[in-house]
Amino acid sequence: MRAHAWLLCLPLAGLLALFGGDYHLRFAAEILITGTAVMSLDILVGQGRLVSLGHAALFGGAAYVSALLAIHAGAGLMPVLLAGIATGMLLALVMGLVATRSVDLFFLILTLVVGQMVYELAFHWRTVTGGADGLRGIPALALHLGGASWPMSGARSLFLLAAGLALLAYLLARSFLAAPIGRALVASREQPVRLAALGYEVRRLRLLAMVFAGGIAGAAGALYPFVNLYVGPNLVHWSMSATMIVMLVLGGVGTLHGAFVGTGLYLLVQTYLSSFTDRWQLLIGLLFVLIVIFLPDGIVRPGWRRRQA
Amino acid sequence: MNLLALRGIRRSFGALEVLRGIDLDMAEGEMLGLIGPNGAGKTTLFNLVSGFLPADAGSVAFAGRDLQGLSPAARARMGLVRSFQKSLVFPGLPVVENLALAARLRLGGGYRWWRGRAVAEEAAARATELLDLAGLAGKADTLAGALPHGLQRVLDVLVALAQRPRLLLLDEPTAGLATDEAQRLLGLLRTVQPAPAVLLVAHDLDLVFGFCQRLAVLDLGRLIAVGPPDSVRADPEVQRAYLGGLA
Amino acid sequence: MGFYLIQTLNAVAFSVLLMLCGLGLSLVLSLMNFVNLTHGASYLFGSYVAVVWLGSGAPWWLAVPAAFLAAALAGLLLDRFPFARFYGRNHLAQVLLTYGLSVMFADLMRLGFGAEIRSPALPDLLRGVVFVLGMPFPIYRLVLILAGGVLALVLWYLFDRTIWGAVVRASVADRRMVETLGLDTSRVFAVVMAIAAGLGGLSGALGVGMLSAYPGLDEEILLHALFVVVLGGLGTFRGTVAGAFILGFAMTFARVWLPEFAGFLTLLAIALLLVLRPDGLVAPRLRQV
Amino acid sequence: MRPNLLTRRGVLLGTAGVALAAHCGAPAVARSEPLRIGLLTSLSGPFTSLGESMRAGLELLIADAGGQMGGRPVELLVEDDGGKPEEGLRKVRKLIAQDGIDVLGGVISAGVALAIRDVVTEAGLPTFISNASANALAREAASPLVFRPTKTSWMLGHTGALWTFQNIAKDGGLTVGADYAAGREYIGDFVQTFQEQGGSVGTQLWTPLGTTDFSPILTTIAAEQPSFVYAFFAGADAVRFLQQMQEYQLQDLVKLIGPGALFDQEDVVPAAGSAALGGINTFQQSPTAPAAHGFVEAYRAARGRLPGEASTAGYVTGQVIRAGLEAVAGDPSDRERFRQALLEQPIETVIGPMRFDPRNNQAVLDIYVNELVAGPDGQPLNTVVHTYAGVQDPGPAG
Amino acid sequence: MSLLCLRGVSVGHGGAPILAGIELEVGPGEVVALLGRNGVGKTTLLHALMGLGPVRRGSFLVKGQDVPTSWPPHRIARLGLALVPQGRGAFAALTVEENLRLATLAARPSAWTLARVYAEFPRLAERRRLPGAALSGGERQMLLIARALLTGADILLLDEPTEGLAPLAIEAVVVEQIRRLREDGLAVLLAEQNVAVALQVATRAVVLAEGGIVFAGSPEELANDRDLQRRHLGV
Repeated sequence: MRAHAWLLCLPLAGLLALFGGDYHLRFAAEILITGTAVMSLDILVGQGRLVSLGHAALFGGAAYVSALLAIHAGAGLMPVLLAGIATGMLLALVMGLVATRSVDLFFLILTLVVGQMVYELAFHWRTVTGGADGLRGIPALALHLGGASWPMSGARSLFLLAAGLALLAYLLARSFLAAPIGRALVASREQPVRLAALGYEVRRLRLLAMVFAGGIAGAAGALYPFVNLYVGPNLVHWSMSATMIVMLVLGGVGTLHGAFVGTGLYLLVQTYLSSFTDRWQLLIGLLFVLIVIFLPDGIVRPGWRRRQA
Repeated sequence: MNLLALRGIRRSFGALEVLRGIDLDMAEGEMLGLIGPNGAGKTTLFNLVSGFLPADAGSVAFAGRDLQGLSPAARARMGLVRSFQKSLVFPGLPVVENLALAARLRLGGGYRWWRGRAVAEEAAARATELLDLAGLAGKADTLAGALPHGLQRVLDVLVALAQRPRLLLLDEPTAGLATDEAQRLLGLLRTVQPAPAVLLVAHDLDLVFGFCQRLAVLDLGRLIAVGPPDSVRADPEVQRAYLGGLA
Repeated sequence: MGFYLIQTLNAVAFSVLLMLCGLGLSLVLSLMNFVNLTHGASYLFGSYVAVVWLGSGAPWWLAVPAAFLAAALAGLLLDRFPFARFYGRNHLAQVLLTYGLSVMFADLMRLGFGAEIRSPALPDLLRGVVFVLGMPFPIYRLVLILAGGVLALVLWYLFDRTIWGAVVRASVADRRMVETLGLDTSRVFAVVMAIAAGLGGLSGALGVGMLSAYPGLDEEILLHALFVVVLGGLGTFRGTVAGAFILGFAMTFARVWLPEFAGFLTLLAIALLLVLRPDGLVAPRLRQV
Repeated sequence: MRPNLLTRRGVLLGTAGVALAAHCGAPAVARSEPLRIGLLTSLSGPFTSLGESMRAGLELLIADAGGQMGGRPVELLVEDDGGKPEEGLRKVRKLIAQDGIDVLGGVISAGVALAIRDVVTEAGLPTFISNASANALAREAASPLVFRPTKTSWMLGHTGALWTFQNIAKDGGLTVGADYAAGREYIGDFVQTFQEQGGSVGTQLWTPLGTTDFSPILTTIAAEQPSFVYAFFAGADAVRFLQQMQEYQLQDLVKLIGPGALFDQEDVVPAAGSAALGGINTFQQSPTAPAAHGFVEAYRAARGRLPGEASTAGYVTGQVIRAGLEAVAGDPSDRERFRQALLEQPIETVIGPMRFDPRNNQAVLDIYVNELVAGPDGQPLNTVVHTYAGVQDPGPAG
Repeated sequence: MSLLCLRGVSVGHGGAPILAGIELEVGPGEVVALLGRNGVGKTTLLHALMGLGPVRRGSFLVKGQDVPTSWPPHRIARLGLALVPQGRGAFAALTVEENLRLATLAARPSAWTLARVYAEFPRLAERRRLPGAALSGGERQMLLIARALLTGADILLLDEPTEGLAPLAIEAVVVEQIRRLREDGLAVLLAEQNVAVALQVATRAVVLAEGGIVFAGSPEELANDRDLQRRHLGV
């Protein structure tokens, strides 16, 4: 069933890449990039039950760094991607060092607090970040290899880049969760005390998971500025983190690929429904609440749970 | 040298003094029964030795090393392993995964992502071996939470054994088990090689007297007797505080 | 001298406001272990009720009880559906449910009360100032401080010292056991939820004179309330009060001394405190391992 | 619901207009094809009430214009940016690619305006920024296709300083502002002009955007007893600042002056009530400006209240678009011709005469000095006490 | 008339029932011991009767009154049924006195008052201000029994009262208290793992195995049937 869904996705993506218009390709790229970040959040929320309200700070922080590198150093795809990953991991490390001592609501608040500190920085360090107005005038993305250089700024190449990133990140995340560390993370969600008694440092485990998720979110963040050629403080605000959680739940917590479904659904509703009614937030809220009440697993059910049921 | 050495352990909760100066030694491979009425402080003592609670005073040494300040996880990695009073296996994971989780860390691959496969296979082999030993091979892929209560208790002990402990702290592993089941469970501890030292808390006195070489009796936060079963059984203070007319 | 005295009074008044915001949230969290993110919506609802009430010419001193009752009624309805089936669930499920609901309520209130900023027509009695060492301090804030103090005492007595408080605490610890004693726990939870939501509304009515009412205020209040409650330690009222005062003083004096970094410093203070005391200022009662 | 109805009515009226126009034998430039105007505004998020007002203002103009401009029926497509640049960008792309709009208007937030600047420029879409005041759009970020029929921050800060220097005090004043881009611009421009005039400004206070409690600042003001306070806050911050000023009884003690947003007639004054009385502001718009008379009455009839900046901006944007379209007979597809038409002659709007600076397409405007005095209903009313005619932003060179 | 009457009752957690076809009657002054290996469904049965979650089918009558499956626990409790739960059923954060007073809030009329409880359980009177968490196992069991009595119940469901107790405490609390309940004319359904203690206090014994009742009779009969004990009780 799930394999079929994936087989369907590939030709769909191919068709879009071949025939999609500029606008749709860019929209699809935005869904894939944001979806990748949401998927990295799923590693924390779905596997480790670590509900982070600071994930947007990792994603957006990387976007700022990447945009700054492109503006001031004319950096190409590879340096931008590496810098984004490093930023995401570094911020996740700091956030994790502060927050992994705690769980549940404390974790939620601490990630929120650290994320908001990033926001304050982005909002107030006007000379570097542009403050409330954000960063504009980002040069088009290019891939430099040796002496040659390929422009990557067109909607089609951005889409292909985003699709590649999403696929790679998805495979990495799956291998992470299937590896010993991923299994231990699941166990830490269920019985952290018992896991400590087995000799696992639960805090280290959570920190590693956060840094890993931060790396993926950072990679996604690095590409994000080139979709819109703009980065602003909204991207690092906690409400963006909350939106990412909404996207995640809409698609299904704990499934990884549900993150893309949820992100697509949310952005489509936000973009198209809002043209018809001012009440689109009410509808999104209602849909969200109904899912939480009646379909706690989200639209896409977790594969492993179904396999074992 | 003693495997475990407790000296002057004290602990209170608010005004309640739960442990009032405990001295206790255990030798390698020894099975020591810890008995005493409820509220005597047995679980608190376990929490102190395994690092889940800090002591107010006193020292815990394991294999000659002072454990002051070490986390529960660090103690477990040294081979000081405990079980819990309430069965706390990982209910959402299959039985074999429960065991592999414990074995992997011992094999140095607990946090592996890359090249974790070799470790995972070795851990799975170790897990299967233990399941065979306990006669649970058929249950390997059952979710641990779906096992009946008695088997969860067995799995609990197996998970502890998968860590290759030098000292095992077992907190009422036989509670709620029928006599024959309890005997099978404790028998398991004798069959694994190398056999760990065991500090066993249980209420079923026949079982404790039958299995342990030495007994320690805890009452109101003090050890009132430590010694071979027969001498403990005959101890007048133990009679008064605990055994009553049943002895 | 007078300057710092008034600034201290300012900090106290703001702390009391924060405490008021946090009380309802703290109540359901500490007593029912339920994370209710619709609390900000209750607050804003209470603010709107007070604005409408005061604009209608009805006796002004009834505005606060009216807001309490209106929000409590809303809380009662929410308890019936869908809260009741989430009381035993983990925090994640509760956070998601109530966050989704708060998004819906925000939009519903915008539909009902408009997107404009609304302010209450305060009675003249509350508009004056007293001069302390030559510096003005508003009577409204003195009333706020007084009301907050009285309210905290009443709640503490009700839930910590009476048998009804014990029923609630027992229901939280083991709901089914309380049922076997012949007590209807769903009614207990409904009453607590109604009181907590009512407190949100009451705080909104008391605070509206200072903060006005507009879409988005619910979220701001919710954040403040969460900070207060978490900083305090999810536990007793003492924790919430302590959290409110620490946050209130930190925010006020950060604005006095380093206004440009006030936001960052406040967050830093919260992070530091929570790192030093991971369970909050007043840790909850002993838990068994 | 209502906006959709109105929009549909606009289209219907437009059709009637077409029939009439065809009857009179007007030139036939794709007459049956409706002209699509996109409005990007905030219908969720922090600027919701401003966004609703802006939409109402533009809808009023379209209704006044009989649903047609330059002889073509008009179709209005409203999109919500939530006050967020990322959302605004996506919506603009949709309006361009999917809906095929001919012109774009609106934008409340400066962040959104700056963010969409490159996209609309690249797409060659004539764009009218109705409300966002960021100086950059008239300077380094100016675009040949982006018109701004409203003020820049500088125009208000500058005139505020002139008025204060000439009429209130030359020193001993104090500034206080919300610490973000707009606040920094207004206060910075005020201070610069004030100092150029020879005045000196005392303490400069900043407070985070979204401040709930202003008491620390108010106590500082009470302690310093300044000769005036120049303040910038908008929306809820402004209401709270004014109310808490009154609460601490500083309203009668200190002369308060600021850019118009602090005393916006629609957004702030109704909520602030008597706390707004006595304030001074410099603004490109005023309900008591002579040019606004008819509009104020029409708007009051439609929404039961006086117009503020956002609703006026919506209406003015419509007026400017209409003037441009009429000059090109309803066909803006020749961008350069459309631009020249707009630059050529001043446009009479409800905020007074407006011409565009050819360097940056920035409107050159009359700036009113408003004083808040009790109106006929006892509520504070922005009343023009002075007019600075033809204020022009320094532009790219400045 | 029997106080408690089960006719063809089955219980389980959804899916296939854990126990089926249970026929049981308990009259005043009777102590019926419910025996069986761990996991056979003793606790599930008691919880199902109390309405605490497990699904119950079949007819269940309390004093002739039929109890519909939809009834919440507090309604069942008000018929005069009280559960003395296994292990940690005392409210740890509440004081002993608060624990006891809770039971009086919805109590049926009976001879039990707080004063009488303190008179008959002096240990509890001594510890009335201590939190439930500070009690020893025996004291906690005492508290649970006293609490059940204070609700004015005349039918007690005891769930493994001896678990975790020292031999001395078993004798002093469990055996003695159950004897007294019998003398007072209450009906007791006693789920027990400790066969020796159960046979010592019961008037009748029921053995559960393989999803149903495999033995019902007098304690003496059971005591003499070594084979049954070995097969179904693991003794």
